[in-house]
Amino acid sequence: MAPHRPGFKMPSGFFWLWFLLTFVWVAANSSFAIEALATGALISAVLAYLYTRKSGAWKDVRFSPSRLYHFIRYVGVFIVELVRANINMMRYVYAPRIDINPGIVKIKTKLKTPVGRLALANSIALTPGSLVIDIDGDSLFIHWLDVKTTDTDEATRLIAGPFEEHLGKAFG
Amino acid sequence: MMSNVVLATGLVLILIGLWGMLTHRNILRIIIAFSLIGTGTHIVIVAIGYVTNGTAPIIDRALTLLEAPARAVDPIPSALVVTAIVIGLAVTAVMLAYAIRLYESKKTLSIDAFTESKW
Amino acid sequence: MLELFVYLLCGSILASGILAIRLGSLMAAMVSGGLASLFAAVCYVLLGAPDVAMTEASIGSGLSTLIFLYAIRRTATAKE
Amino acid sequence: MAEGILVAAAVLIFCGIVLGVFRLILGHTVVDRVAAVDMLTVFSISMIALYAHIADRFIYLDVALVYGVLSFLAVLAIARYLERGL
Amino acid sequence: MAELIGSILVLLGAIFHFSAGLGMLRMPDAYTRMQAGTKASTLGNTLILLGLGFYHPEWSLKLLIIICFVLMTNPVSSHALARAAHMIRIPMTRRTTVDALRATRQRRRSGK
Amino acid sequence: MRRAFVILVVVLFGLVFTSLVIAHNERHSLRPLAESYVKLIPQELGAPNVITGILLTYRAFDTLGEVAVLFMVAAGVGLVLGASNKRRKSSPRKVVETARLSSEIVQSGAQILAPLIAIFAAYIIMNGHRSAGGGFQGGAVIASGVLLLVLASTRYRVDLEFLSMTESAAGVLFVLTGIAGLIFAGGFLDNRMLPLGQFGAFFSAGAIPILSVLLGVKVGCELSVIIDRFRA
Repeated sequence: MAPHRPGFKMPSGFFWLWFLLTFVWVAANSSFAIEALATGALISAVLAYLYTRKSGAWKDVRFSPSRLYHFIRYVGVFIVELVRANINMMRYVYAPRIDINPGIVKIKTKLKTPVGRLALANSIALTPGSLVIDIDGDSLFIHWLDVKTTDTDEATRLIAGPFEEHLGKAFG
Repeated sequence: MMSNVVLATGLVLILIGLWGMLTHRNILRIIIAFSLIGTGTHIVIVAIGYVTNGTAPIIDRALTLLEAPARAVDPIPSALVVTAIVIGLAVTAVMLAYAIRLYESKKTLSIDAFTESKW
Repeated sequence: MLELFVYLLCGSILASGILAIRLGSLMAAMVSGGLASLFAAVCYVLLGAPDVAMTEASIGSGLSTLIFLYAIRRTATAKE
Repeated sequence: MAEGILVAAAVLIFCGIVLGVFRLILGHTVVDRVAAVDMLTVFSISMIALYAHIADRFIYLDVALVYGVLSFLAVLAIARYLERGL
Repeated sequence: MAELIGSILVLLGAIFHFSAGLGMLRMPDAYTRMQAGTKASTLGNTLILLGLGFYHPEWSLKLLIIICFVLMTNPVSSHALARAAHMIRIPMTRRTTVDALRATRQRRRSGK
Repeated sequence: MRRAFVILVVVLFGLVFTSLVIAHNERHSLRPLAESYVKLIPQELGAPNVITGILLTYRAFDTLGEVAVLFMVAAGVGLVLGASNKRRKSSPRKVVETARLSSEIVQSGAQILAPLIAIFAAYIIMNGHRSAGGGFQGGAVIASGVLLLVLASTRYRVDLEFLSMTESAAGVLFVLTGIAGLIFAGGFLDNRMLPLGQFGAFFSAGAIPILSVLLGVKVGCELSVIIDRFRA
């Protein structure tokens, strides 16, 4: 944590959350009228202050150009994987005989922050064919529709590999 | 035409809930049936307020002030049902609280066990 | 077209209502009852009452399920 | 042309809903039924959005938004109950 | 032109929805059903809302918010459901090859 | 015997309902009262959403009564369950202690989603007069946010004192707004004590947004209290 400085200090992650909440407000309102925007910014500031003071998940979200770049790369990779895995899933579903060999395998993750781990788990869960069943420290247990390998490192490379690199740089 | 079907659905749902309420002996199941009756009643009230080819009575770009009386559905049943749903949740909560208390006094959920207040 | 929507929804509401009465396990009955209220909410939108649909969606799906679950948990040792 | 494709899409969603209700009726375990409910809520979001387009009312999207935000809570509650965590 | 693209996207999303329902019906056990059902329907929902965004460009911000919320909430609930299913030992299909989670749990219990 | 009686009752109700369905004709135009509501509420009260207009002006006193019913239900559930909760607590709080912790994903997901649900509830409450929404819906969304936090962590404690304070303050302010309507405008809970503003703008329709906020806070607090009472 940053060294203690005298004076009033906003909790870290405050401005990022404030920005995000204001964006959600504006998008939900779908208008840029000044009084709506001002009210939204006020409410978001109060909420952002309350939530960043209490909970830890938002504390380590920081903003920098390289993080933004990696986040965009991650979104691109995610969309490609999502579509590919869904088409793969449709092949199973429409096949006359469902030919799968499911199983639960264990993989390791290097990510440390809650947001990064949540994003990794969500991306694994959203690509059909793999579903996070439990998370225990650094190991994720994954229900895999078509088990190709039971080796931990190999499975990590196959399942989490595409996302983990960019997520690690975007969320730490 | 459309609202007739929805009205019939709501009434049949009330009948289903009535049937479940009268046949089951488990208090929690009776409460589930009661909330089904509530849902059916809400559907009936909303269906009564429907006007042919109607749309929501909210004035905006798609429904101007002038054409609102011709195209909007009846707002009064909607306003009734909005409060009725919230109060329905409250009623369910009270019933469940009593169910929990009854269970703790006799360790059973069957209404056959609670005969003290019968006439 | 719209009428087809509504007929299908009515059939689904009735199916889940009957399931809520007939299913053996209390949990499954409760889930079916929640599904009936979900379809009812879609039906309200089609009938031009989005306010009602919003209330039903937020109360019927989340809060009502939760208090039923608490009641089931606190009466867990009862026999069916 | 475009409207015809939309009608075809709506019919496909109907068929999906019918299949989901079948799973609800057949479902061997509670988890199957809850998974079917989870899928059906997502279908309803799509249906409400589609109807908002057909009726050309912007405000109906608010209902879809409420569904998107709150529909997962019921599934989460049931899952927490099943794993004895409530 | 935009309308045609939008309607084709909507059709694609509807096809995904249909296959989600079919997968829900055909798959052998609860876990595979969950995978087929809830994930494919999420992509279908995304595609349908994107297609509607082509029809009404002024709606696109709100549609984007709905998409983001569904993408954020759906995997959380399906993960919790799968965890609960594994915990109360919902049976897996006979084809299942390996169950590392149960093996780890048993090893830990016997080790202690 | 029982079954025959049940079938008889259901069939009798079915006959009554069938006659209702047959007698019902779908309307092709609004009834006079509804038509005057649809015309009057946008013009005189300045609220685009007619339903919120009915709930918060013409039937606002009724709404106040319904919120009082909710308050009474929260108190009543606490009264009914209070004794058993005390008994449960005197035995060393078995249920809460043995409850399984939720997984890490659910916990961080709840932390990420809670502020988003809160801002969304604020959006629904503040837009009650011009879009579908309003106090009741927004209150339910607030309670759902509390519900998410409750689900994510078994140790999360709802601050009952804060909730009851907020709830009472909102109730008092609601009544005071009504009395202000009595003084500065035509009657109790009249929304025209504030300028109506431009039709359809964010701040418009007089006092309706204020009443909506107060109603939403009150309903949200009460539903949260009801949830917490059931938690043991």
